[in-house]
Amino acid sequence: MNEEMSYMLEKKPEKLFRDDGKRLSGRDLFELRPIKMKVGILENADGSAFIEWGKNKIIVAVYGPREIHPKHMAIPTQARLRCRYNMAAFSTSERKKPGPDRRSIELSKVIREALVPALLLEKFPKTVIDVFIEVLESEGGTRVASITAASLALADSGLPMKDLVTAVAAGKIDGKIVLDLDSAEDMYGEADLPIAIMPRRKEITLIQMDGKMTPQELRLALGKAIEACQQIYEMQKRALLERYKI
Amino acid sequence: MNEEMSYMLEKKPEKLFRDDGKRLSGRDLFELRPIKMKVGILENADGSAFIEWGKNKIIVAVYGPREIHPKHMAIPTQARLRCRYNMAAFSTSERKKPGPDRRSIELSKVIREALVPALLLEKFPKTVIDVFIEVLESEGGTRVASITAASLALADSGLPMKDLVTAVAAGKIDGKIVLDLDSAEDMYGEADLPIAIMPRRKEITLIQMDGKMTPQELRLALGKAIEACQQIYEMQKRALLERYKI
Amino acid sequence: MNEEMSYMLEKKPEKLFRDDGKRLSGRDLFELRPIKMKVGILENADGSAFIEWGKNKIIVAVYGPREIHPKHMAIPTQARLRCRYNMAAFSTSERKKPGPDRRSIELSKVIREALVPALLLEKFPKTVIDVFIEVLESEGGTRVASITAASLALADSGLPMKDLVTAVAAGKIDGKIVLDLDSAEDMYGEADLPIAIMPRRKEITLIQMDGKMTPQELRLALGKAIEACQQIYEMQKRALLERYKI
Amino acid sequence: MSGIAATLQKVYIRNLAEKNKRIDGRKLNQYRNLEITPNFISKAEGSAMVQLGKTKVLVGVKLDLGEPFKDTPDKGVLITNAELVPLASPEFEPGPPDENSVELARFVDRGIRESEAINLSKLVVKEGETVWIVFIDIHVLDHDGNLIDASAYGAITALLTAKMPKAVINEEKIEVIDEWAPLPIERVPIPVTVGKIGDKLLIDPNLEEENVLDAKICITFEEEGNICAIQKVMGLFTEREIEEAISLAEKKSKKIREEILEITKGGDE
Amino acid sequence: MSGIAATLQKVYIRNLAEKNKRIDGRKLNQYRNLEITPNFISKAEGSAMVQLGKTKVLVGVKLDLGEPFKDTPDKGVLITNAELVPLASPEFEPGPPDENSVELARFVDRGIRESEAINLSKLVVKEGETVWIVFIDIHVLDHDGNLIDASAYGAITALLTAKMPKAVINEEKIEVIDEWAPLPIERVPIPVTVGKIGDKLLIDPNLEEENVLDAKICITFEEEGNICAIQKVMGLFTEREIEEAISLAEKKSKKIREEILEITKGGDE
Amino acid sequence: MSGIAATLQKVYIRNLAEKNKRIDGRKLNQYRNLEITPNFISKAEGSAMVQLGKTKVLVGVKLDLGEPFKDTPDKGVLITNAELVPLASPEFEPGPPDENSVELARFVDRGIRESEAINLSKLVVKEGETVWIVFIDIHVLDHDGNLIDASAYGAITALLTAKMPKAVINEEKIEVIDEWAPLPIERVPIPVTVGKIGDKLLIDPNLEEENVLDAKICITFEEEGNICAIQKVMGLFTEREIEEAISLAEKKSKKIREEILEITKGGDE
Repeated sequence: MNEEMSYMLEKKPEKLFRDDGKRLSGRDLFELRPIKMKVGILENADGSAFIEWGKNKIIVAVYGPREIHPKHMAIPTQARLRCRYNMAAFSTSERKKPGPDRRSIELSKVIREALVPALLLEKFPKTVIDVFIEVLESEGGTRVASITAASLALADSGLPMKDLVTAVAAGKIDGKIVLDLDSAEDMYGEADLPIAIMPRRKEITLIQMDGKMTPQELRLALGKAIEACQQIYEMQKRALLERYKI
Repeated sequence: MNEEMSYMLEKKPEKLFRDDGKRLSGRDLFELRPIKMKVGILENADGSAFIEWGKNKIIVAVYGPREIHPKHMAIPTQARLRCRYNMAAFSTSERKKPGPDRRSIELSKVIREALVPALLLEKFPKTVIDVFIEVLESEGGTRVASITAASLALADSGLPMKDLVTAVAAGKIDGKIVLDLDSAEDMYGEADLPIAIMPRRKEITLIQMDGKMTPQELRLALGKAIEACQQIYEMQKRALLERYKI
Repeated sequence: MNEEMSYMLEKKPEKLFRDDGKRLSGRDLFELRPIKMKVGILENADGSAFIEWGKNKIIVAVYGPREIHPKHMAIPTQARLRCRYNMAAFSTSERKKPGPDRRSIELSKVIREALVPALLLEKFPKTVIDVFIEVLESEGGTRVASITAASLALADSGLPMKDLVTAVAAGKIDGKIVLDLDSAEDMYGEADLPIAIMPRRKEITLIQMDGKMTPQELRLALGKAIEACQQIYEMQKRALLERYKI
Repeated sequence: MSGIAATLQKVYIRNLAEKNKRIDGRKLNQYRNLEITPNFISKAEGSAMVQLGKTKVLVGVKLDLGEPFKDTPDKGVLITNAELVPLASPEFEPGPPDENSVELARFVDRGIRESEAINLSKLVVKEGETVWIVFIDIHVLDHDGNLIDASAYGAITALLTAKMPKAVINEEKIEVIDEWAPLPIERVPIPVTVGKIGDKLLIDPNLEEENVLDAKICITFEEEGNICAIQKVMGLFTEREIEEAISLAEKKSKKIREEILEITKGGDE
Repeated sequence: MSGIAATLQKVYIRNLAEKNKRIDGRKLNQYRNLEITPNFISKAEGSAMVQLGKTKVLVGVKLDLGEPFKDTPDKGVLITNAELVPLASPEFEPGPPDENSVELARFVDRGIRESEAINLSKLVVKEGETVWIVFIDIHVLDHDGNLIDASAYGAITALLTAKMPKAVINEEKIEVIDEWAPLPIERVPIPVTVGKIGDKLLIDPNLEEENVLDAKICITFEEEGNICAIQKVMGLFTEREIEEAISLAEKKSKKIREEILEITKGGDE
Repeated sequence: MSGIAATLQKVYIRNLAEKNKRIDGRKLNQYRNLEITPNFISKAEGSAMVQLGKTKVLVGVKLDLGEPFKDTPDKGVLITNAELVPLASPEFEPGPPDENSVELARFVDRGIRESEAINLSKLVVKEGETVWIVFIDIHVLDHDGNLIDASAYGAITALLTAKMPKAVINEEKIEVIDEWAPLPIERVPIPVTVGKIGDKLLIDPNLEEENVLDAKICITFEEEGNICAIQKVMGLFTEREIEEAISLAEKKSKKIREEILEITKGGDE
């Protein structure tokens, strides 16, 4: 319970904005942290990607479609998508005990649910597609960074996709809607709203919220997040091109 | 170890009988707590029953005969009967950590062994019949209440049975043989003797004892318990009729 | 971590040699503890052996070749050898919690790797051969005693073998190379070098080291250990003969 | 049900939805019959048996003294757990909580936590050392769809009707005395689950509907009109559909809050 | 053995029973050869190797200082554990204790606990804070039937021969000093297992017999003639059969208690 | 790869070895390209990303305050753990550490522990009560053979570049203050893995070679020339081969130690 909290024990800042109206990190309301993506960085995996998003460092591998064990897990009409979100022991301020906890079990599910709509699972009946996510360093927003990288790894693996999936968090801190919360903003802010879309048709494949927002604030936050996704989508496409450029 | 004890930390009473010779609950030596039974209370299960026995509240579901996984668990000549006795976290004075402990593993086995003789398992080779017991509230005597309810759920599921199984505990408190111990009597009494029978032929399918009894006391206690089972058997039959009455 | 250490909390002796140059146990540098072996001591197992080596008491059972579950564990071209090194709760100074720990997982693997070269696993494709090792009492050197007994149990089971496997530990205490360290020598000495060989061709199937040795010391220790193995090999052969003597 | 029968039913339910109809005769924005029985378990400090149509969930609240989290020494602790016991559905298996029960527990927990439904500051016995731990245990008994809403209604009802004993510090020792007060509950977060079939949204899907949904989302409101938790559980939504779902959920959450307050008020008398 | 061979053996054993005979030539009320070697393990405070026919069980008793249970601050703690290690039988699998080993451990534990064999009040070092914990660990080595009796005889022998060091409080610190005394064992509970084939009762079934038994019950007696534990392990009995089993067990338990007291007396000299 | 293709490759690699050649063109005593990036993870007190050919391993060092072991009250604690996460190879499966990851972690740990690389005596904050615990976590990212060497190089690099905050005792309370110093690293243990194919020894086998090795051994040297850890991982060796392997490993370990010291020196500036 409250596992996220225990990762960060720094003191609560008095406020989350500076006198010049910028956020403590110097960012504007809707400014993202620096993002770097690299596709195809692993030898063994069928597809892979690495993302640096602020201080978040996440690596994703895709294996499959491949045979599933035990066999009764196979779905006759489509591939099973499995997702495993895992944090390295050294990825957090306090060492994280290895192995799944309740938070990572939930995140594995919501990430899978965010990716499923982009895939044509019915093309590979009875098989499994595994998405392995390793969070090497975390600093707020690992789930959206994971989804963004995972969709690159899926594309890199050559699986047919309806679109990439692109994700970002909006949120509310000191009463204002902002984008892309870092750890402190996530912890001491009022609300966190991670979303993922398939940018081409702006379909929302992830939306979660915790905190407090009025429906009006939510509408604004959602709109801003969808806009930002377009920007991240461009980076994703560039990263894919980079991979196949000679 | 001593798991039962840790559920109840009230102080030991000076004696377990009142001055008028009645038990602390006001009951006579061989008087049972109030018992209510209801058959067929769940939608999904193939058979179900709910029992209130004193403050004990127990719900039982039966699923099967159905396919068994993994397949090598199948018995070629008969159905496998599986039993799972589980206590809800809120069923005890101190919150019980979810999941099986040594006590519930043993009880699952003895309850299964108490039910097996009533079933015609050889009629359903290679299948499994699952009996799931959820103790929602406990106050002494959950195993006998569970067996009594489980045999109703089995009957409700339509499985052919040689007879119902009916159970009650006898015991010894402050030197006297009594029936149907409550928590305090179980804890501070000298002996507990849960038994189950198939009432038609008075065959004993459960007998356990802890505490101290002479063989003579045991004979008396056993006889009284078998008598009481006839009374409970009538309630079981009424509960079954109730279920199918229009 | 450091699990071995926690088994023994006696105080560190000032030195590990007496004034007369003998070890604290009265042994000479290359003198082994008393060793007794008995083959075929279990009814159910296909092969079994019991070894007393100093105060170490170890019993080994072999089952197989037999069917493997789950079936996808089967190797098409050979038998799978499984090894389980397990310490009884009462085998150590402080009670050992039952179940595998990291040390026993590693030992199970190194013991298996020490035995594999002696077996003709390709003769029994798709099956499993199980070697179960129960350490009933431990006092330094359980892995070499286990290997020595396990190869007897394998032979007793009638499996074709290239040779027996014979094991002993060399080590370094107070600067001197010795053989067959007991607990105190293992704990307070400078190095421990367990080895196993197939004596006929002097092939080394186990070599591990922890501590500090120069390459020259290692050469001496290894040579002495190989010599000692010849002596133990003779005991093994006698124990096997004893088994089949009328 | 599987194979052709399942496919036929899927088609049937989808066709009904197109005509704004549902398999059990409800309107798209209609909840199933909701019955809540508080104080079902006398050994629990709070409890509620919830029947939502044929879905049955029992929730218990237990209190225990324990240590606060290091980073919140001035607050009590809330722990929410859900057991999808195999009694409740042929699909549930014994074993440690799987992703569905973890998601269920965590989403119910978030609604209560983020709305600050429990004033955790009032659960401190000795700052930094001893606080009350509130355990919410969700025990699903019969699964006919929409477990999240049923569980959340059970949880808030159990909290609203729970009794807390007094803990006093007596010569450095903590004693629990036999004086009981309600838990400090300050808000009543109410989730409403919205399903999507084709381009239709419907609330409170039953199990047959859940099996054919294109998407599902849960939205939790508190009384001031704030959203305090959202979880898209499966599928995809357009921005417009999200807004529509929010507005559907907002209306319904008010009615259900009223029902629960009515029930729990009654329970106090 | 399986299939037809098993069926034939079953018929054979049942036919023998009808004629009051057994597959290994014993009478119905005859125990197998029982050999008990105390002090088998020098690292354990107490231990016993038990051979009952071809069944072999090793039991060790270890002592450790620890906290008492909250509800019994004035008593030491008894913990009994059984390992059915896969070395002992092709039927046993590695892993955490299954229902058979749990039942075995708990039944042996109950006999010792309910007879008050160990005077737990004498195991207190500092009331409410530090007591001796007695661990009884049952390690089954070869399974040829009747593990419960063999284990219980090993446990009580190990207890009777165990040595306990002295623990003293020295300036608020607890020190264990090198003075040894026997454990405070005040009673010798002895279980006897009775099997039923058709309408015949027999004691100490071996594994071949266990595989064809119609029912099995274990009854533990203490010296004063009290029964202190019963466990019907499988099958069903009539009331008359229970009484017959009790009287069979009572007689045999006395003889075995004598044997064990003889052995452990010898061990002290 | 399996079946005939695997067999053909096996033959091919073995034939090459006979001619002192290797599948990737290396000489028998030649290491693959080694790149080490220290301080890869800013949240860890120390870290190193290691690329050994195509093998990638990330190692992090974290520090925490805790209790010393009872038998070493005057020493800090070292805990080494390895995760063979399924991202790194189609052969790895999720779940608790298996024998390969346990062997990996324990062998890396032994090299560091036995060489006394960390002066654990300098990690004591309050003797017998509070010491620094050094966690070395090995996270394998891409498995192309020789995980032990890559992991060990990552571990020692992470230790050499790790920063330790100061812990002071202030009125009986322990405070961690924002003054950082290097960990007290006093030796640089370097393992070298030697494989055997037929009668040829080669170092740093890649995955294709590992799959056809007849035997494999890892030998760890410290700078004074002492061997501080050996592990035969599989197969068998003659006495002469062991000696040859030691001499191969000794030479190579010196060169690698120089490389690592060069890298970590650079990192400090």
